[in-house]
Amino acid sequence: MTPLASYLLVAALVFAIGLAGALVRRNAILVLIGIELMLNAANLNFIAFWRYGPHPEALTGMMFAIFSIAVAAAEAAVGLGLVIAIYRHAQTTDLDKMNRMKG
Amino acid sequence: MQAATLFTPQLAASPIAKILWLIPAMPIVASGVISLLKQPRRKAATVLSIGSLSFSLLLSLIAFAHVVAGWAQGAAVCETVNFTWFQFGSTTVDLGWVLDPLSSVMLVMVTFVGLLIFIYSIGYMAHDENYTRFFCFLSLFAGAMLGVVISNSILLLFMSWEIVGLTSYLLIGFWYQKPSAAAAAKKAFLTTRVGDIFFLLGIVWLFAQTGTLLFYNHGAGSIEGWALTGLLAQPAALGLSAATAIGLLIFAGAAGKSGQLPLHVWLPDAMEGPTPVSALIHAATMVAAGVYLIARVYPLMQAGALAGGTTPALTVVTWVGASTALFAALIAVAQNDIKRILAYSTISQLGYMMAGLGLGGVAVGMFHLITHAFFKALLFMGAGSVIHGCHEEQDIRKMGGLKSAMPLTFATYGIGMLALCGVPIFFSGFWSKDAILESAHGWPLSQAPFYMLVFGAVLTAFYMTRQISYVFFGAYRGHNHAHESPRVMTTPLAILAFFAVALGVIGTPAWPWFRAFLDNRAADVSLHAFAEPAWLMLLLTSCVIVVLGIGFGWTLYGNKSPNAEAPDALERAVPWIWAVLRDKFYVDEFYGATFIAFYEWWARVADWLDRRVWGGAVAAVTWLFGLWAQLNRFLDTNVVDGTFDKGCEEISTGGGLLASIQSGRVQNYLRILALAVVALVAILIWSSRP
Amino acid sequence: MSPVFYLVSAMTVAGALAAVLLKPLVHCALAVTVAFAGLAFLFLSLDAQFAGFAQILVYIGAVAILIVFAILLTKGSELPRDGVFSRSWLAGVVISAAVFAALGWAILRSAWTLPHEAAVPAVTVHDIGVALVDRYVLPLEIVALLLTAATIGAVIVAMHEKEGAK
Amino acid sequence: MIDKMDQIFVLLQHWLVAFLPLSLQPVASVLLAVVAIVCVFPALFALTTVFERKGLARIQNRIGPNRVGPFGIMQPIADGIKSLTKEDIVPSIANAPVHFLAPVVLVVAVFMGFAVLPMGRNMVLVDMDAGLLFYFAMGASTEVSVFMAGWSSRNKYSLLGAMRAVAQMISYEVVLLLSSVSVVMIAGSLSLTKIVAAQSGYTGIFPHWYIFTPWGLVGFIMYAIAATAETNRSPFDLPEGESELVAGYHTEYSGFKFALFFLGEYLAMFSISGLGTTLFLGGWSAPFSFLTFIPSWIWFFSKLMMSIFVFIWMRGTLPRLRQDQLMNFAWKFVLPLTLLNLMVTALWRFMGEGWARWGVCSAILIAAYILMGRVGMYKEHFGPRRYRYAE
Repeated sequence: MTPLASYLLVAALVFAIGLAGALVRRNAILVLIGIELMLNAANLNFIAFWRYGPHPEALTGMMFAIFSIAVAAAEAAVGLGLVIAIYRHAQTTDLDKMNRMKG
Repeated sequence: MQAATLFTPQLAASPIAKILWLIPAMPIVASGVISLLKQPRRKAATVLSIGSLSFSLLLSLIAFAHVVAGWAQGAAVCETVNFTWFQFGSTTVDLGWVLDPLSSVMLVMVTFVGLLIFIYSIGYMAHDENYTRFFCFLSLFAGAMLGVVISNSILLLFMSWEIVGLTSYLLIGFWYQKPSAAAAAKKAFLTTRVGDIFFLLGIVWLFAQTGTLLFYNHGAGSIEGWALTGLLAQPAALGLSAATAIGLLIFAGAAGKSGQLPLHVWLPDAMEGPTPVSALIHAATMVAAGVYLIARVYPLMQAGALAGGTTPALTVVTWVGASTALFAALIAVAQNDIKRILAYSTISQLGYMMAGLGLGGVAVGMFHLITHAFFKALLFMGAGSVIHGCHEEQDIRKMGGLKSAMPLTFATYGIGMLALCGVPIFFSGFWSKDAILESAHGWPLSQAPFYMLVFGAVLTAFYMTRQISYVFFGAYRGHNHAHESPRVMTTPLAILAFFAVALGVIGTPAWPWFRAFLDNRAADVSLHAFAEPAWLMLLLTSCVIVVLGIGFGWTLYGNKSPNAEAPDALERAVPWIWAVLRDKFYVDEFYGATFIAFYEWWARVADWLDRRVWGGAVAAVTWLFGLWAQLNRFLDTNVVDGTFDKGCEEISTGGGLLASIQSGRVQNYLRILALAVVALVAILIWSSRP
Repeated sequence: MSPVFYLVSAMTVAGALAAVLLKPLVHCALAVTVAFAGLAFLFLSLDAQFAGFAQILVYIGAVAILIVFAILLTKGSELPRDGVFSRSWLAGVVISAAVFAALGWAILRSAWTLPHEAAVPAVTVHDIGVALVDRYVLPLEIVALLLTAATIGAVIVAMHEKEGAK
Repeated sequence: MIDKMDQIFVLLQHWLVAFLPLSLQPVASVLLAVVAIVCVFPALFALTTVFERKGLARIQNRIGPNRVGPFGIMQPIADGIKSLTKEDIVPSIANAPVHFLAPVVLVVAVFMGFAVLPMGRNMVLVDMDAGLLFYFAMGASTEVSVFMAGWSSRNKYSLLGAMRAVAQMISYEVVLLLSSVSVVMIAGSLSLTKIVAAQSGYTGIFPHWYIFTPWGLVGFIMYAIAATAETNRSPFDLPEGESELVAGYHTEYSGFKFALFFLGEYLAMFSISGLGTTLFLGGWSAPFSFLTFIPSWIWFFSKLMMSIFVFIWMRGTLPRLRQDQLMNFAWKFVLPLTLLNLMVTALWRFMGEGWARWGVCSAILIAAYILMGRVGMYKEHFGPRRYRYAE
């Protein structure tokens, strides 16, 4: 049986990697990917805590994970839509070039 | 649902009573649907409104038959269906509807006349581009009016009453592009509003006193049983009982709607609306609503009746009615606008109805209401047909000789005119007016109303003769040639004409069916009622009246065709009276000089106060603060700034540093966020150290 | 500590790393798909069947494809001239390392308090369904609303400005 | 005896497993079942190819393969050998690893799908509580493989084909899911075995299959349409429309990889038909109560083959759609109707027994169908094809 800590560590690792991705890449899409990774890491935490928690039958963590998956889907859709819109507007998805606050 | 009657023990509401609400509902729904239609959907609008109204007519007839049947079996039908609208605290606000002789008769009248007028409007409004809107309003009006008729709760009645007022406003101002029409609409709305304020006061007072809004609620209603006695016991100002005071307040509302003195001013101007509107609203039904209201709350007015069967409230009603009748008749003599003449005659006839209520009770007033509704609608529609035929010409001096041009209109119009004059025996007008005169003659308090009414009747005959001879006899003085109106307009005229004659039958002294029906007595046929000397006397009187009026009128105007600009025959005789009458006793001017002037003056005063007094005060304060500000400025520039500016520079440099963080780069922000997270976690763990 | 866990978590982390480090965007997308799959397996290993399959369905079936589409629509498949990493990449690395350090420290410090064993929860999909429409019905509705709004928003944001008739 | 016939494979499995030591038995039994699946369906695939070729040939007034073996029965074997022995070409600029992985991922994902299909009484590999979800999860991951194939080939036809395919699959996957959800609503479970069990009853001689209800019928039709699109079968075979883009996303594939794609497509067809059978056609249950003596797996496979035949029939009959028609059809007709079907299902669930619900539900559905059909026709979203330049 795997201890909870190891799951949490993996989640933390994935979260850190996602954060790094969001921080170091130029491309907006990659930033989105990083954010998705972070969300997933959070989900993993939720599930893990649900699984090892005192009241798994209450389904709290599970529900949280499910809802966050749904929300993440929405977030991805909107985010990518924005990226495409920005691309159409500025002909680039490079965040370093995207530093003007008005069109 | 339970039911109650004034006279007999309660009996369960019959099915027809249960579905009585459908009668007003149908037209209202229809108007709602029509309001969604596009303008060009004329046929749909027509079908909807007329279909719904005829359905209501059918239902009303059934209801009427039901009531008559009950009455014939000697059991007076007064079935109510009540329900609680909402409730706050212990007080409940109840709504409901009632089916009794009064409402049933009124229902049939309103739906029938209304239907005829709807049909008539098809022809009259055929060329108007807002046809659909017109029918929408018309249906809404019909629905609201029927609501007034059936409502058993004074609140429901008031609501319908206000909707009626609204529709009247909308319809008077139907041609709002005419400034005169818009003004008239506004005038009508405001004037009736004056009355409605009093009405509302009355309602509130009544509710406060009796704690119920229902008229009939098997003994617990506001105008029956203990409620009335309580009202009587309750004293109000200047020695009047609460019942009287409330009755008077309600009467004020009725006066506003029915254009009684002194609130009659709006009704003549209301003729700016399309003629069917004038016929339907401002002759047949709406203005009758006031009379109907008094009839509905009659127990309240009659409460604590003295020996002569009269009360202070009824006395007021009588005097107002009588004086209105005379007053309006006088004015009508000197008008030249065909519709205005009819309008003033309407006012005076309403005066008759009121007087009838005050003198002879519900039956008398209501009977005249019914007959008048028919022949006045007839007259208005005839006038409409004339106007239509003369290409929107309304000045009777520019007409004439139309009897050959539009024979059918002439015939029907003549019948209407004769009915209005009250030509004996053959015309309904005679019987109803006769009943009023009879009761006036028998009034214990004073004979003055009787003579006023008689004189009014003479004048009525006179001005109708004048009008008809101007319009139909002599030579045609208009420019473009007149033509008869289409079938769809003349047919209703014929029908109405028939009833203008026939309706008299139900109210003859020999067989006072109508009165018996309303007063819930058995109607017995006794032909020697005709032989009673009193009645013969009255017959004689009215003969004299009619002969006088018509003869006088005919001698003055008959069959001669004065050119349009020539002064009126009467004017030549007594110019000063003429002037007074033509200018309607200067009532409008009087109001203008008093109330309106007062308001304007008050507005000016307020304006002056604003500018001078308050404005001055404010200005003074401003000035003081200005002074203070000057002082501060002095201090600032010399004391504070020296130290402050330094700090500002420091801060701005710091701000510059901070601003460099605001690079607009997403990742910078994200980075800072992450750092914050780290810090937070660190703090968390640090603080949670064991 | 089962070997399966090592395998799967290794796969996940590797996928995530590849997603962050690889240069061609499409490769990143595919790598992140692998990472998603790995996480799904982790969910399954935590007896969260529903969440696991939902993860696969949503992320691999929808989000990954979306990302790919976005990449192709923004000509992201060809490499930019001036490197794929932003100018301040070092700071990013440091910070994320710091974050990981903080989290890891927290976990390890509390590792001895965390449970190692737990009975397999007897939770069926049916229970989840019941909970969704019973206790969590309001969140469910809100999420539904959010998804609708997001759909519309995404469409509007990404929609071409209409030039004349289509 | 009948039960024996019915359970023959199960018994066989037990009998074989019994030879092994106890510790290995669970693994062994699973492996056995996997092996069975991995053997049976490719065989079925081989049969189906020749079946399809001959059937199409008949439809098109041809004879079809008739050289290899009696009636060309051996044709697939010949094809297999050919494809195995052909050179496996990888375009020089192609992205080798992805190009290699694509068909593998596809086949694996498709095979996974069979794991939850009950192919007979007690004949399901893993009776998962969230079986349906699992199936769709696997189905979703095929899209990735298709994209991989198309993108890695570095060929515009491949890429276009892949894009088309993915777009089409995503659009129709929504419909696929939603139409199955209505079944889930009634059966109250995501486990396919439970769904089959829910349909196993009979009234008189007639079975309680979901297709025999208004919502079930509509759901099934929607499912069938979506399934056809999901498997890129004609008339939805734009992704590999030969006339437009050479062979779609597997243009650049040859030899065995191509064979894998081919296999994958057919397996997808099988599994999706199997799912449809399970959801709407009562799975392995007999169509009439007096036919229950025939083994359940026979029923399952005959239903499967029937739907395969329908697929082939459609391919031989219907012309290909245009891309915009396809999308409009998916989003403006099928999807709304499916959503409505969901509501109708809920109505059906809560109106309780009786004929009323039959009337109401069918009325709503028929009305919606006619209405939306008219509107669509009117707006020419999926009306008859308008030739813009040909006139």
